[in-house]
Amino acid sequence: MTISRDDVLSWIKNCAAALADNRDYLIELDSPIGDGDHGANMNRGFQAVLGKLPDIADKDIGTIFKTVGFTLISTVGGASGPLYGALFMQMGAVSDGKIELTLTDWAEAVEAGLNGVVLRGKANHGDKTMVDALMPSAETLKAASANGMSLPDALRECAHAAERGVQDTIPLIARKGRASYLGQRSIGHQDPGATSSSLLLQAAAHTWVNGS
Amino acid sequence: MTISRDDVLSWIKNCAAALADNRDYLIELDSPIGDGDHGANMNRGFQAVLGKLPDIADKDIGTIFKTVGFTLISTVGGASGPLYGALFMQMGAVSDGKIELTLTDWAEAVEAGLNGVVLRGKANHGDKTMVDALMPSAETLKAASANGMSLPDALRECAHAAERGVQDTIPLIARKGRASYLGQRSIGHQDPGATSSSLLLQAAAHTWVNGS
Amino acid sequence: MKKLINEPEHVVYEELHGIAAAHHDLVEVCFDPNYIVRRDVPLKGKVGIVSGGGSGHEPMHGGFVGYGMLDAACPGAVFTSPTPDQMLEATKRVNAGAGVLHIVKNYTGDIMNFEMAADLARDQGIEVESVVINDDVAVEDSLYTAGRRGVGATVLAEKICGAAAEARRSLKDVADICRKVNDRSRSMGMALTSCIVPHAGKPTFSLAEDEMEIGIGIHGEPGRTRMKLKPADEIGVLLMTPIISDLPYKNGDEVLLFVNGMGGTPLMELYVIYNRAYEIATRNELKVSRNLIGSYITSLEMAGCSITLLKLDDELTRFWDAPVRTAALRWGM
Amino acid sequence: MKKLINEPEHVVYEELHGIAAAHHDLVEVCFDPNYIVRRDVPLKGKVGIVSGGGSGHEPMHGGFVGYGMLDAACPGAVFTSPTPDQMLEATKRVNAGAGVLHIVKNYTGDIMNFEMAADLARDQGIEVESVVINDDVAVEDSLYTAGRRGVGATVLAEKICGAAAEARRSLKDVADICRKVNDRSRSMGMALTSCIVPHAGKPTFSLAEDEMEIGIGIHGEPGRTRMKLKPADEIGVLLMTPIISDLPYKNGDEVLLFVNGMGGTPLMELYVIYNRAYEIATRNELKVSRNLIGSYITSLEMAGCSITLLKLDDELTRFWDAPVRTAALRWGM
Ligand SMILES: Nc1ncnc2c1ncn2[C@@H]1O[C@H](COP(=O)(O)OP(=O)(O)O)[C@@H](O)[C@H]1O
Ligand SMILES: Nc1ncnc2c1ncn2[C@@H]1O[C@H](COP(=O)(O)OP(=O)(O)O)[C@@H](O)[C@H]1O
Ligand SMILES: [Mg+2]
Ligand SMILES: [Mg+2]
Ligand SMILES: [Mg+2]
Ligand SMILES: [Mg+2]
Repeated sequence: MTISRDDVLSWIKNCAAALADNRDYLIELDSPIGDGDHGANMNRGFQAVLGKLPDIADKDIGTIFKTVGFTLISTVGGASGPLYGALFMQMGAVSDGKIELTLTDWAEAVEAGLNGVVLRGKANHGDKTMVDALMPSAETLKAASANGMSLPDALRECAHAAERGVQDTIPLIARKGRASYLGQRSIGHQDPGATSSSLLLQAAAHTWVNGS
Repeated sequence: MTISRDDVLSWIKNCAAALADNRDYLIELDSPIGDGDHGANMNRGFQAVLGKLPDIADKDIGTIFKTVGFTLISTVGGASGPLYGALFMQMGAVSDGKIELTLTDWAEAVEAGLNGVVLRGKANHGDKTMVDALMPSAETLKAASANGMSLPDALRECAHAAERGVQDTIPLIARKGRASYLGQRSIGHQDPGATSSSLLLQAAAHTWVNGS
Repeated sequence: MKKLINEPEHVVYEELHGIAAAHHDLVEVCFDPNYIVRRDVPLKGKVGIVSGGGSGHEPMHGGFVGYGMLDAACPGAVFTSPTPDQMLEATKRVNAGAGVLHIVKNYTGDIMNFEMAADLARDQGIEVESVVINDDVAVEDSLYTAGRRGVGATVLAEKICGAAAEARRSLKDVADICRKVNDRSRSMGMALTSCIVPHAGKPTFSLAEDEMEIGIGIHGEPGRTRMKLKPADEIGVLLMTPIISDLPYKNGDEVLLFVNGMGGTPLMELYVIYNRAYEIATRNELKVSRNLIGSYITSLEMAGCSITLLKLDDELTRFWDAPVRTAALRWGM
Repeated sequence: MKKLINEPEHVVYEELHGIAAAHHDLVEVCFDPNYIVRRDVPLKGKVGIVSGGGSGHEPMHGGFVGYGMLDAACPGAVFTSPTPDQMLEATKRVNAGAGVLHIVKNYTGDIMNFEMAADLARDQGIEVESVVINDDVAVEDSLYTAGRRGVGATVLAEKICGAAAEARRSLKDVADICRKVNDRSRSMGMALTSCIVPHAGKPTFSLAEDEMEIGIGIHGEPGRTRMKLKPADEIGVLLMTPIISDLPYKNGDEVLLFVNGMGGTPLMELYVIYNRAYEIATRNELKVSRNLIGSYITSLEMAGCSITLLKLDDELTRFWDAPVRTAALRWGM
């Protein structure tokens, strides 16, 4: 079982829908420990991405991801723009020329994307950022691929790992981004960027396991 | 029965006390149809007057009134400063050299004061200003003096007339001062300047009938 | 009440000390009676220009004292006209023999206190002219009101008359120019919130979360009508329409468009309003050739704005463009 | 939410149109990507200066574009760093061959977006230097934070570097001067109220009627500590003490004292704070030889203030005094 180009396009559309649905929720999460814009940022970016999809619907998956990344970079701004931009650009770089993805391809793409985020943002696991959702997700996918798990199972496990990663940010002290200014006062709040990352991976499980 | 210089000084002190007690009340009245400063203005002025009293305690009543008037002019500001200044200056002008006042003297003083206010402010009766309290008071005193009423009775009647004058401002449309900007919306509100005028005349009755 | 103050009774006093510390190169601050005066007055042959009013409208008037604008400003208590002794002292101080112009906003208190001061100054042999500013179209000008209030045009009149005085125009000329500015100016204001007079401690009026007040003055007094909050574009229409219909503008008239913040409104919003006001002016065939955008005549921390339109001519434009150097308005030097 | 806006998503767009209509003599406003640029660039031999950041801090940065200050400003969405394509286009537009300085406030988003833009510009053969402003003593500068935020010193750096560039100093020189301004500046801010990001519609944080927040930044983000509201004099101490103790000042040092309003604070209150800050500086044997008072780096309609102290030397004073002509800061011309 593989992920087709159409599956990828469906996923991206579902990401946009999930981010639109959760716009206010992400704003709310970003208010006590940030500046209250994360939901608006992500929504603006993915709405712009939706506008680009018709032009790239017949391109390879690498091009699709890179277009998403480039569009996010030029429409999101803030911390999340360059970071999600890097995620998708690196996912695109390792998917060059592909028109379908195996579980192994997807695991590699997510890992490459995570590395892009870390390279740009220099966050470690536990710094209370999107990395705390992306890293366990990437690891879960890698292990699943190594163990020969089925694609649906791997996607479900990955989504769970992302969600656990989000929950794990709550007790942490932020050490990167805006929330770090709060020091101790950042404890007890869920990181908005980890939450949006998890939404993307929930959307992947939802789209590719249940059909779009 | 007459009003001695000491009675006059007691009255002024009681005016200051009444205005201090009613500072917030006058501010509240001035808020919906003015700018919320009348209580602070009157209180500032009469506190300054209190400071002047020791220097003029042995002067004639004309001088005392004129000093009050002058002090109000240079410390109150706003509309009420020049108006109450004129009131006391004119009361002083007709009390020149006197060291006690008969009912007739007092009636003449209040009438002269009223005329001073009208000359400066050009308000007619019914314009919803302090004139609406001062004019019936002056008329009551004049009639009482003509009818040979006792001083205490005259002061009580005058205080009632002032109070009725205040109540009568409530249904009026303001035609002078800040409240006039509101047009119809000034209806239903009691005029702060009429109220402070009435407080002065209540204090006169209170001081000179019951003793200070 | 949330304010950066100490005792409410001391706020004007401490503010004046702050101004003295900040701008001692430009002005001297005098106390008892209080006034802010240019360091270099009296200036030979120059008409003196004095204005004043209640505090709480900063930068007006103290922020406009300096070269090319006011010679002195008299600050009263918050929202309370200053007392005659302040204007008298200021008038004496700035008089250089060429006479003194009093620029007075049309409020009962300001009128009476300035009138007394002018009389006293004249008694002392100083030539004084007073011009009353009354540009607020929100108020009906009839026998049944105290007349139109003086609002935004005051700032424009102070700038333009300051330049005329600097050019050594006579007292009569400067007063005539002041009247011309007033005659050719119209203003209208609105509030999103009331303001809190420090000594009152409570908002002067209260507005629900979905309400606004149209036709407010600058003293936190309620306006003409209360209505549901509307988008900026409609607010622009509500303010511009009575202005444009009140003064007979002709196609092609050059105007100065002044969008003023009431004290608590961020500049971002003033530019949104300016964008709309400019569009309306242009659609009405007016040529906006000068402008001013910012919080120049305020009501403490009130959120809201006012718009003033001044019909320009060559003389007014030239005096508007002339150099000015004050704490709040400065160009050309 | 009470604001003079239309749709929250259009506020920056409409504001930019307002700026274009108001200041077309000074600047051109470009769209897609959005930036505000001096009309007269590129200027032969002159280093270009580009800054930018989220909107909602007006007049910073767009109000500082013009002679003697910025060549271009890149406005992001409200409180959101602009995107690299904005800075890339602005950089290309202002480059006259002498290189371009990016003045970047220390926020993760600003740093990353400017970094990408600088890389792209260098790829196209433009010499770019970036200086990061991080003057906010409210934030601990440690491995465990994103470092100190860039706040009030940004305004001072933009003015001073603008003058240096106007004097045709080299890119290296202008960048060094920018670093000097940053090294010698310290700031601290406080809020009486939160602000409402238009697209959020609700206050970013909430403060009770008797509370204030100390150590806030400029994005409506909560500060370091919340405490009971205090009089202005104590607030002055709370802000000045960490500033003065952080930078080793010596007796007799000349400083520039900048008292900044957060957007919803009336000038009256800023002068009350200035009065106190000046007194504290003087008591600490600092000579306040220059100052700036007003709302220059804001957080929408937040009520509150910040204080910045810059240790001057002859070079900085000279560049501070040099002529500047922008929408929000103007003197000497
Ligand atoms: N250095 C970093 N590395 C990884 N993620 C980061 C970093 N800094 C911030 N983030 C993520 O970005 C999110 C905030 O994004 P957003 O609100 O859109 O931008 P901004 O902080 O500029 O307002 C945070 O919740 C966090 O997950
Ligand atoms: N022209 C006038 N003649 C008489 N009284 C007036 C006139 N204008 C105003 N007043 C009185 O002054 C009062 C307001 O005084 P105050 O609030 O102290 O001054 P201001 O209106 O300048 O704030 C009004 O309530 C009214 O009674
Ligand atoms: Mg954010
Ligand atoms: Mg009043
Ligand atoms: Mg008043
Ligand atoms: Mg942001």
